[in-house]
Amino acid sequence: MEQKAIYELLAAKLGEGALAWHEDEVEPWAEIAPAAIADACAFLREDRNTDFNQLMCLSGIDWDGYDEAGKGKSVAILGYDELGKPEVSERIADGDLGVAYHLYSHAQRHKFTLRVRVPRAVAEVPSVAHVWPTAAWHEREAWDLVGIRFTGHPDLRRMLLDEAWEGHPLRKDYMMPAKWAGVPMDGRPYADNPFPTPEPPAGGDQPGATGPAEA
Amino acid sequence: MVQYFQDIYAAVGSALVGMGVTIKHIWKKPVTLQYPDERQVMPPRFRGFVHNDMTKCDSCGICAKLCPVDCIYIETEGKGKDRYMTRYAIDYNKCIWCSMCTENCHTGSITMSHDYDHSVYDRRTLVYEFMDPTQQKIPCHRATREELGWWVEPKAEKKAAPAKPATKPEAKPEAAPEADAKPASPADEPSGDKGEDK
Amino acid sequence: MSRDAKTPPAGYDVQREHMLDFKVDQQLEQVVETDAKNFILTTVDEVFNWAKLSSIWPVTFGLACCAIEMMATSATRYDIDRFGAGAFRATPRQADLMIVSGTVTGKMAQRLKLIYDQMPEPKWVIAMGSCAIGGGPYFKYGYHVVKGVDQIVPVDVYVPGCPPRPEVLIEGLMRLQDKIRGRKGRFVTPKWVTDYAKKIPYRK
Amino acid sequence: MATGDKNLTGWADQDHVPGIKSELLELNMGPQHPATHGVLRLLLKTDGEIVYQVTPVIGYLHRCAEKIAEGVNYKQWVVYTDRFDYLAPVCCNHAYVTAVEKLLKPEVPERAEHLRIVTAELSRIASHLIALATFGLDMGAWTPLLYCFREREEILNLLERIAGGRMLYNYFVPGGVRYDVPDEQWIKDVLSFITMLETKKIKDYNDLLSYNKIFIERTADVGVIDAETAKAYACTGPVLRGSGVKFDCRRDDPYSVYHKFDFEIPVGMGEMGTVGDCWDRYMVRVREIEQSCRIIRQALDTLPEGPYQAIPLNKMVKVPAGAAYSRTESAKGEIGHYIISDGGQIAFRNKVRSPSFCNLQVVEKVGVGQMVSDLVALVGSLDIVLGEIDR
Amino acid sequence: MEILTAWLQGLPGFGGMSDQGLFITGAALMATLMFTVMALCAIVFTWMERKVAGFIQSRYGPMRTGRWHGWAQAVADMLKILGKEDIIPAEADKGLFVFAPLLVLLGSLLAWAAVPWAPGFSAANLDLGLFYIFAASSMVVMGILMAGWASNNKWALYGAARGAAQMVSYEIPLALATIPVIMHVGSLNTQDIVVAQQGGILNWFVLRDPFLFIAFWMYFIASIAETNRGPFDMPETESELVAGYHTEYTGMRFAFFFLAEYANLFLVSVIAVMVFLGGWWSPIPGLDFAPALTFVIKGVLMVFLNMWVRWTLPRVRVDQLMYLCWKVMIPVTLLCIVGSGVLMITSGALG
Repeated sequence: MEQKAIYELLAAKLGEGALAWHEDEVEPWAEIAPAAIADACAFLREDRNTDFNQLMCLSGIDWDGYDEAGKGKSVAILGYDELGKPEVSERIADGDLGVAYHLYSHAQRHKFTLRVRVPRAVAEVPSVAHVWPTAAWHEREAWDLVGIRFTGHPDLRRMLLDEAWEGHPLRKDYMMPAKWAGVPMDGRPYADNPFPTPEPPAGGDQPGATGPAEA
Repeated sequence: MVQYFQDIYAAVGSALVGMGVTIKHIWKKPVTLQYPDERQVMPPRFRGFVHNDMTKCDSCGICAKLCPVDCIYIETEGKGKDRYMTRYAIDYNKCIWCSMCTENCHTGSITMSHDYDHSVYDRRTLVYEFMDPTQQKIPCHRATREELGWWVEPKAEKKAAPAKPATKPEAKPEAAPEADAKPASPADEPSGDKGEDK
Repeated sequence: MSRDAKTPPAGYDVQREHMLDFKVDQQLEQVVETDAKNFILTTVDEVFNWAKLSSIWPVTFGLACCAIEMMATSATRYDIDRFGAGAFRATPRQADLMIVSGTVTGKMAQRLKLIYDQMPEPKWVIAMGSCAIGGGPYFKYGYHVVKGVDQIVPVDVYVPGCPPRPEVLIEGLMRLQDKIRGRKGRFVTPKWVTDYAKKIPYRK
Repeated sequence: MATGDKNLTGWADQDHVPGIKSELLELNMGPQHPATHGVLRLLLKTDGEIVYQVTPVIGYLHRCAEKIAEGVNYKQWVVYTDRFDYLAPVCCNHAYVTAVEKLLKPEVPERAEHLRIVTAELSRIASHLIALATFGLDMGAWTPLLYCFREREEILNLLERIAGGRMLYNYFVPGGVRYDVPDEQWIKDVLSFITMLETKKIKDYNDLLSYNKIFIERTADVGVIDAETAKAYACTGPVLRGSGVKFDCRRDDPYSVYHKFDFEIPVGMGEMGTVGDCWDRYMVRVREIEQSCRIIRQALDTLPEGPYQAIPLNKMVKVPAGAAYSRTESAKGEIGHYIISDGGQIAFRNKVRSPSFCNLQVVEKVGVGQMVSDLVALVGSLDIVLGEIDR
Repeated sequence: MEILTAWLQGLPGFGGMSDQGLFITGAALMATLMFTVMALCAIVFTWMERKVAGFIQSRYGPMRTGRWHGWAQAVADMLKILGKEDIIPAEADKGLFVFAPLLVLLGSLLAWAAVPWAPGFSAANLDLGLFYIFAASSMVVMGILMAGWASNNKWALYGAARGAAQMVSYEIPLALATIPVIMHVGSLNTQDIVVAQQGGILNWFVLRDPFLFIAFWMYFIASIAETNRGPFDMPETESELVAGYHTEYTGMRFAFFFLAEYANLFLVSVIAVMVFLGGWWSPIPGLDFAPALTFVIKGVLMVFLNMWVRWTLPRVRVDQLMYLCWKVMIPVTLLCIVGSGVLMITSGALG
């Protein structure tokens, strides 16, 4: 099916929920209201014509600093500086968060892209884990890294980072930690080795500690 | 019941076939390369430790800029004609041997050598310093280099190179892709004639 | 040497020679000689040192890309078993050597420390690959990467490479053997590099 | 022996032996465990040998690659894609470069495409060899591991000659490949290697492992993933094909110039047990090696002359604004890159959908009711790479 | 033993000794000798294992320790293990933890007493020799069970449980497979069993009749399982149970397990030689110049066969292992007993 036609089907079903159709050159996509995304996915999964039985990818996105007009300017993300100390910034990000769903149908052999956008303050999207079981881990990952809370998810824990980790690293204003749970994350000076191991003496310098060649 | 005996037969038969394969290998000469005694001859494109020929380098900084891991440290002082390089170091705590620094070096000073085996006891020694600031500073500007008798990039070669859209002034002249110009430099690296153990 | 020298100072060539041309030196000859004679022994200490260095059992502890090279080192082509280090033990209790082969992340660092603590003395650690040595490519933006395993456990030998070739790991093992033997081996970085590097604790 | 039908729900509540309170044994498998292929951690709840619950815990190798993608430019990030699936790095390069080219739209020269396919397929063979090797190791067969590594070394040598690196190559650039074929001899060597692999080595593996009765007993009817489960969990690659679904990105969603070549898609047929068991997944890999050899031979026979880069190496890549999702068939399955560009040299967001991440998820479902030994077989047959799961 | 006491009596200083004193001195000497042989075989066979594995896998194995093909490798291993730190986990059951490796070692050491090395030369020439060997080597199970339990480690417990199940089960086919031979000989004395095979390769029990041939292979398979080696290394299963029952053992205590494994390996091999392969008799009659040497060479060949199998085959699963034991090997060995007995009767061997 044509992607446009799929969107029209979807729009007919969702009504208000389908916000817009973006006919991008590379990858057209449908913008869906956050509240309607679970319904939209369930519909696309169940409908015989669309039959999207595979969720290829689910990506959480932090849209902060992205210019919708295209000529966007990237927000320089923070890292560790050359000395390994975490860079600090006062900037507070204010852009939306978003989720993109890439669907594929094994039977119909067509793809479709859905996107939702939620304000940063809300950061809640309905879960689609009941539609595709594979979404469970993807959503956990999106929660972990981008900090989008998926309502109705059976087991929304952090996926990659530890439960005790602070912050969501893929947000544009994320600041790198210097230490976490006793583990240093910053680059220490090389001389600042907590376990200095002495270099072995050059051959033959110390009698007794040498091999039989000198003995 | 038939299945029972078939299974036993299959188990014994396949085990014997497998043992045939392994016993065959006992008589073959092992493929092992006995490393300290024997060394593999590296192909020309092999990427070992990065080497920078300091007599050629004019500290344009492209290598440091292109390095995906920021492992090249260049420090300069002065401006314009009085610009001198005071430090050129490669930090093997970070280097990933990707060869991106060598591709765009217009002077061809930075190359991947065929050396690869240097383990160390102290991590600090993995910062390979290519110059000693107490001894020498290297002029960066072309005119200064010419004046002081340092190696400069031959003009003719520069003109032969196809014009690039983003030609920059003296300090950063672009050159043709280094894709195939590689074999020239490693040829003189002491790769094969390493000291052998015995 | 003054700056207005007409020709490039000879020092650079010398440096380059130091840097790239590692000839058989006196030390190496001694080491090889020891290897050859190592079962003619003089003191108990030496017997045990020889035993320790001849039978270094690594723990099966693969972290990332370098783990595959560690496997390749133990596999057919390079065969680390030639050095008696082929008996990979799955349990740290029976191992002597931990090859930190790959990126150490924050989550893993605690485990790594635990495994190190479980190993019985005497024990050694080889940091294999850029990531284990100093964070490697994940230095700048790696919020979850420990910048150098020597902040967690003491490291005896650093094996550079990304990933290091199996030869380099074997070479690292030989350096470790030299260390156990109580003597510096070959292939260490040139002296001027060592000396100079000590003057600069870190960049600048 | 099928143990999957055992209903374990509510096990712990039952009173098995009157008067004795029984509870499940909690086992912590990994992150340092020989059978978890790296640093995967599996939390098991077992009743003796039977597994009651599996919970994979991942992230022990989370290397922040997606964050780095927002910090380094498009060409530099190629080196990080190498480190996702470090067993088949060229396939990962391919996935990323394809995604960038979707937005960039350079005229990738035909020769570059052929070289990409040759190296990617060689890399796929190397990856599958390791998959066979480690799967054999999980089953307790040591020797196939070393034989497979022996052949892998040959591939690495070939790739080293063309790309310079031994394991991680950094060979692809957006718009082409980094180097041309080194010499004619290289092509001959590749051809002779794949001939040797097809005629001799695969037979050895089959004799030694694939058709060994003990191996079949250990893997057939074990860890059965049926087609519906595989699709629902978005399993891809040999896992999906092992379940009998004939789907391969190279054929069904062609990229590069795969459409020009003639090859089969091997699927699991349940020869030794049920469709979708561990043996099927294993055998799909063995057969894919043969198909990869076919592709390589065709690609090298028809290797066109001409340039191999559309964009000079020293030119910075500026990708037009937009978003593109591209998927390619890596050795482990379908690897997808979702790139959002804002028109600069650095990606705005780069999400990687890694095949192992999705494939591993199925363990939670299929692993229940298996024996501990079978769980090892199941995880081994999924052929996961932690670098890709944790990224 | 008798030879030894006789020899001792001949020595100056021992002449006036009482019989009891002679016996005790002789026994002490013999025990020392046996222990040395055992330690030696552990050292030789670890080296051999690594070399055989190496060459099967198209590599070399140890090459650099000592000079010639790393012959000193196992010596270095042993010395190194002696120097390791000895860790007893805080949560472990200390008494059992310490005692278990000793028991394992004792089990295999005791069994060595009845092995007939040469005509008239065995540490203890017992009338129930074979029975005694099986009984003594059963103690290994206890040791493994104790080790697994005492370690307070779940993997170790798994290994121990598997090991106990496996070894107890495989004792049965192991013993049953030797019964046809005992029927032929009519004695459990190990010397008698070997003496009964005099007269060239055709008189060895393995080739006496087809049932004995099958019984030999049954014995071989059961012996692999009894020594916990691949494809039946369930108690250790490196890829499943980390290191099985000895997961928590370090240094010297681990060395005991290590020693016991290889001692056991050689033990079951020499029993196979003794029972089925003609003991110290050479294949060609009349060439029995060095009986003990012949015996050991045959034993080493059996060990090689064992290693060859180990490095070829994948591991079976624990339930399949039990299946193999109870549903295949025990019926087949019983069949061998019956068949061999019937053949004996029909050929008049009994009368």
